[in-house]
Amino acid sequence: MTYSTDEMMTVAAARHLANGEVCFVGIGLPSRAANLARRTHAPGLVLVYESGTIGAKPRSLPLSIGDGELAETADAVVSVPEIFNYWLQAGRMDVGFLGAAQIDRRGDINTTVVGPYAKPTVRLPGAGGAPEIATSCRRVIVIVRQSPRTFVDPLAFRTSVGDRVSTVITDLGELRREPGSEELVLTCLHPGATVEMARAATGWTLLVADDLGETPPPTAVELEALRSLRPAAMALH
Amino acid sequence: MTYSTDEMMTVAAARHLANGEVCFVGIGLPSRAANLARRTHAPGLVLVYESGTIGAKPRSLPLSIGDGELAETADAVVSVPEIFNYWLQAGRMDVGFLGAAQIDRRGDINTTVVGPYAKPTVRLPGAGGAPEIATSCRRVIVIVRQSPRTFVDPLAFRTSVGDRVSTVITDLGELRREPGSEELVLTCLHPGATVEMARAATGWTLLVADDLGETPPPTAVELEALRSLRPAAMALH
Amino acid sequence: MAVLTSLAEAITANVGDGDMVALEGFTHLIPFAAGHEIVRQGRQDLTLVRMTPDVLYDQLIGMGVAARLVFSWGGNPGVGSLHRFRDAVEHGWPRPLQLEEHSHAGMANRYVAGASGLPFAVLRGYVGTDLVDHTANVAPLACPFTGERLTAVAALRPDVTVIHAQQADRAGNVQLWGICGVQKEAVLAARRAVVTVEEVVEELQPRPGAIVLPGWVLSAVAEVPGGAQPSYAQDYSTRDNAFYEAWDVISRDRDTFLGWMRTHVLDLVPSTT
Amino acid sequence: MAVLTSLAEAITANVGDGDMVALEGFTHLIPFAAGHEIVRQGRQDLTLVRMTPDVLYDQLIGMGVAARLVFSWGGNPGVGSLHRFRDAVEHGWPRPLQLEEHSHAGMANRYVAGASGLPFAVLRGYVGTDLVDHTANVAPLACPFTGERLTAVAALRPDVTVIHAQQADRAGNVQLWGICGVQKEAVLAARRAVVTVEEVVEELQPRPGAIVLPGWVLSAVAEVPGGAQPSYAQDYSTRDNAFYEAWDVISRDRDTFLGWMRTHVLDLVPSTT
Repeated sequence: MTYSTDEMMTVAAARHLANGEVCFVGIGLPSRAANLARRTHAPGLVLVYESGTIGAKPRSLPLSIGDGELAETADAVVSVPEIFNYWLQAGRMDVGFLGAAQIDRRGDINTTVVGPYAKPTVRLPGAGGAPEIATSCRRVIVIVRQSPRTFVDPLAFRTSVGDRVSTVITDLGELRREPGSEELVLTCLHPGATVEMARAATGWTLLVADDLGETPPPTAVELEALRSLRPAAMALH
Repeated sequence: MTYSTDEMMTVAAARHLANGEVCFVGIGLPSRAANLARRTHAPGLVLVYESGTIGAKPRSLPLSIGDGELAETADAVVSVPEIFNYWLQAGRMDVGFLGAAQIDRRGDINTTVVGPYAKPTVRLPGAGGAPEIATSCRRVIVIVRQSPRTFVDPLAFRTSVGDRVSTVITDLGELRREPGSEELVLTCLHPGATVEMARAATGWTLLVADDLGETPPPTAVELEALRSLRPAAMALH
Repeated sequence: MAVLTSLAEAITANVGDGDMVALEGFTHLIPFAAGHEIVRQGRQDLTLVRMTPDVLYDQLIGMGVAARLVFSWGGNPGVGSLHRFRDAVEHGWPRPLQLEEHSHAGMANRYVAGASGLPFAVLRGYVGTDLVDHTANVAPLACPFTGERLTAVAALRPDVTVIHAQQADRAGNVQLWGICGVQKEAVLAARRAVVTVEEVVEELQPRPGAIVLPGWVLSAVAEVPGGAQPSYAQDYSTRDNAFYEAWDVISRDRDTFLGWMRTHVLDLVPSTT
Repeated sequence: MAVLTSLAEAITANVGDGDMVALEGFTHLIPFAAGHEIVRQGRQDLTLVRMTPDVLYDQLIGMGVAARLVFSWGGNPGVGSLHRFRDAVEHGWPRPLQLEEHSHAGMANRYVAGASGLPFAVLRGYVGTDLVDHTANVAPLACPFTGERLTAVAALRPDVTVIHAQQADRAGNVQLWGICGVQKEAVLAARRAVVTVEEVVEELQPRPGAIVLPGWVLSAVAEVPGGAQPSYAQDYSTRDNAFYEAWDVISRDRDTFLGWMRTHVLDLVPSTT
């Protein structure tokens, strides 16, 4: 079966979520990966969305984090202050799943501006839940397409601190932080990607692990589950 | 119609509650007076109990502040942290209604101990909601039977600050704080009570208003409404 | 005490030029109709407050009603950028927009402090981010018991909060359910509160997951069926995801945007009930 | 992750000598059966925590299981004094009881801080009262924005919180409704949580006003029908007001009390399911 680099990225991300873990999910690729995990190897994965839905079991992929589908299928729906204070800040989340506009070698994330803050060339959406997701979950996984525009150092703005980022999953491979090390290291390449491609897509001198691995390609089961996960809205098109 | 001094006290207290006001109610005499007001001249009185019931409309008098009747008839039931933070502390209550084991000339209240704190002669229940009711409601009404054991100065323990106590209603009459004055003044006597009786029942030199009034006796309507307000539990006896 | 009134009267009586105005609703129950009425009535120099300024605030910002925006995430959920928001920030069109930005946790706790009558709230957040350098409403705070360094955020006290809900009764008591976001806190934090509802009913029937706001904490309630569209009201309507995607095209170009607003907002007379 | 087990096993596994134990329930849903099992298992030197120590804590204190009590109101609601509590404080019988007392608002916020993973919470309270002189867990705190003097209260982090609820499903998700008090906060503030329920059902049906606690924040769930009596479980039982009044007589005398506890608690074998 053929597959896109985005599909490889989503499948690779899903594999990092273990059954029974509690996952705080952002919208977009993180939500897609988390829902894929729940449909394949991790049926007991608990999805928590910042809209206050705990244990959501969406039948189709939500377009927004506030879709009615999330509330209707959740074990509990709580207020937004409660989700941030009692559930995220209190340290009940095993995994946080974030996207990024820019990321640096330490895993710090920028989702605020490109260019100077007062006069940005690109105004991005801003922090949202990310700063506290980044510091409250036991580990943080970032999904982001790798390019010299996104893998930059220094960042234009530090929106979220990367200390707990354990893994960065891109369309080319995976970067991890070894215990005790500050810098992310390329540990795995997806099929077809090369170290040179990864280096060219990184705005700093990329460290590469000695035992660089290769990601197993998506299985037929994974691809089928992923493709059946079309958002309700897209299904209308 | 004959009536008891407790009935006079309850009726006098009820008359201080205006229709449409929002009243934070403690259990016992305050709850009885507030429910009497709602059954007579103040049908739109909003009763809020610290158990989290907002707009409770009990059909019989609750024995405890957590009776199911309160939840079943309330406009909203919220958590205990919410009732204290969002509703009481935020200043949404027009009237707070408190009892007291001891009260002093400034309206400060003791519900903690008689005797030394570490080795009390009588251990009372403690603060409960009273300290924050006393300082968060726009005005505070205290209902307490008058005697040298309850009207004392100094208090053994200051559980609640009396700054906002506007009126103290006893079985003998009413004390009020004149604007700008610190000390409570006897302003009204119930039928049959005298200044001498009030002075004898007060542990300090009681101030008496120049224009001392007399409380109108309970009307037949008030007495009938009050007597129909038997707690569900007592009705079983 | 809530007055049952028309949308136009509710906005006239409660939203003034220069006010700090919070229109809340977390994806669900966004008060679009009320926001449009604010545009129609020509309010100016507003400080707009909202955790997730999305398409509604893109419209208000593009129409130039806002001098300032207090927020935590400004995007079109699941679609992309807010082009009017970006144009205002990047190019000052149609007028410069001053920003005060926070994290979601910070904004939520700012509303909690406002609802609680406290001047600030405490959270474990902001530390190490560049956000702390861009607002005076964030300050470090040490725990008096452990010495741990935490963050204080100043209370939000909007002049008026506007929300949309499913139901009200004739006494102005309001019930909303489904994803309830930060609406209770935003209403209780505000000096005045306006609620549009899908329906006025004789009696509110308790619903699972519902919040009830008693009429005596509200200023005005207006029946506006569909008042959350293209957002949604659970059990009344569904989210118009196609419109959110279409907005990406409509809002890219200033003239297309203005034309759309003229046809779909300015030239409409609000329904009165 | 919640284990469905018997009451005896739930207490054995989760309540140890010397633990800080919170049994919560605000008049409604007081976990009497679980408290009695703690007595039967002979736990010692507990720090008992509860906003409203009522008849259940009078029983535990009278049996000498508690070294310390952290509370805000210790009475028999609508009836009068707690005689065993008074005897412990006034005469040290059957053992001295150390007290740490707060206001309701203070206790509620201490649980909120615990549930939020913060070391303290802020409120406007305690100022001017003698309460501040009798606990190290209250401290003045100035607002970093306005300078206003407020009060900080230290977080409560019980070793274990025990509550009673109406229903659980087989995955250990718990639903309670009616007056929900401070139970959610008490559970989320604790290191471990035990829940007794009226009934284990196949599927939880959402209820108006209900709180749902997912099984993955709980340690053990035990089916104990009537486990709140003489308190009540809304839609399952009513409050036994006559017993609360009878307790005034039973508890006045040490021997009468001990006799009652022997017959009604110690000599009973807990039901297992």
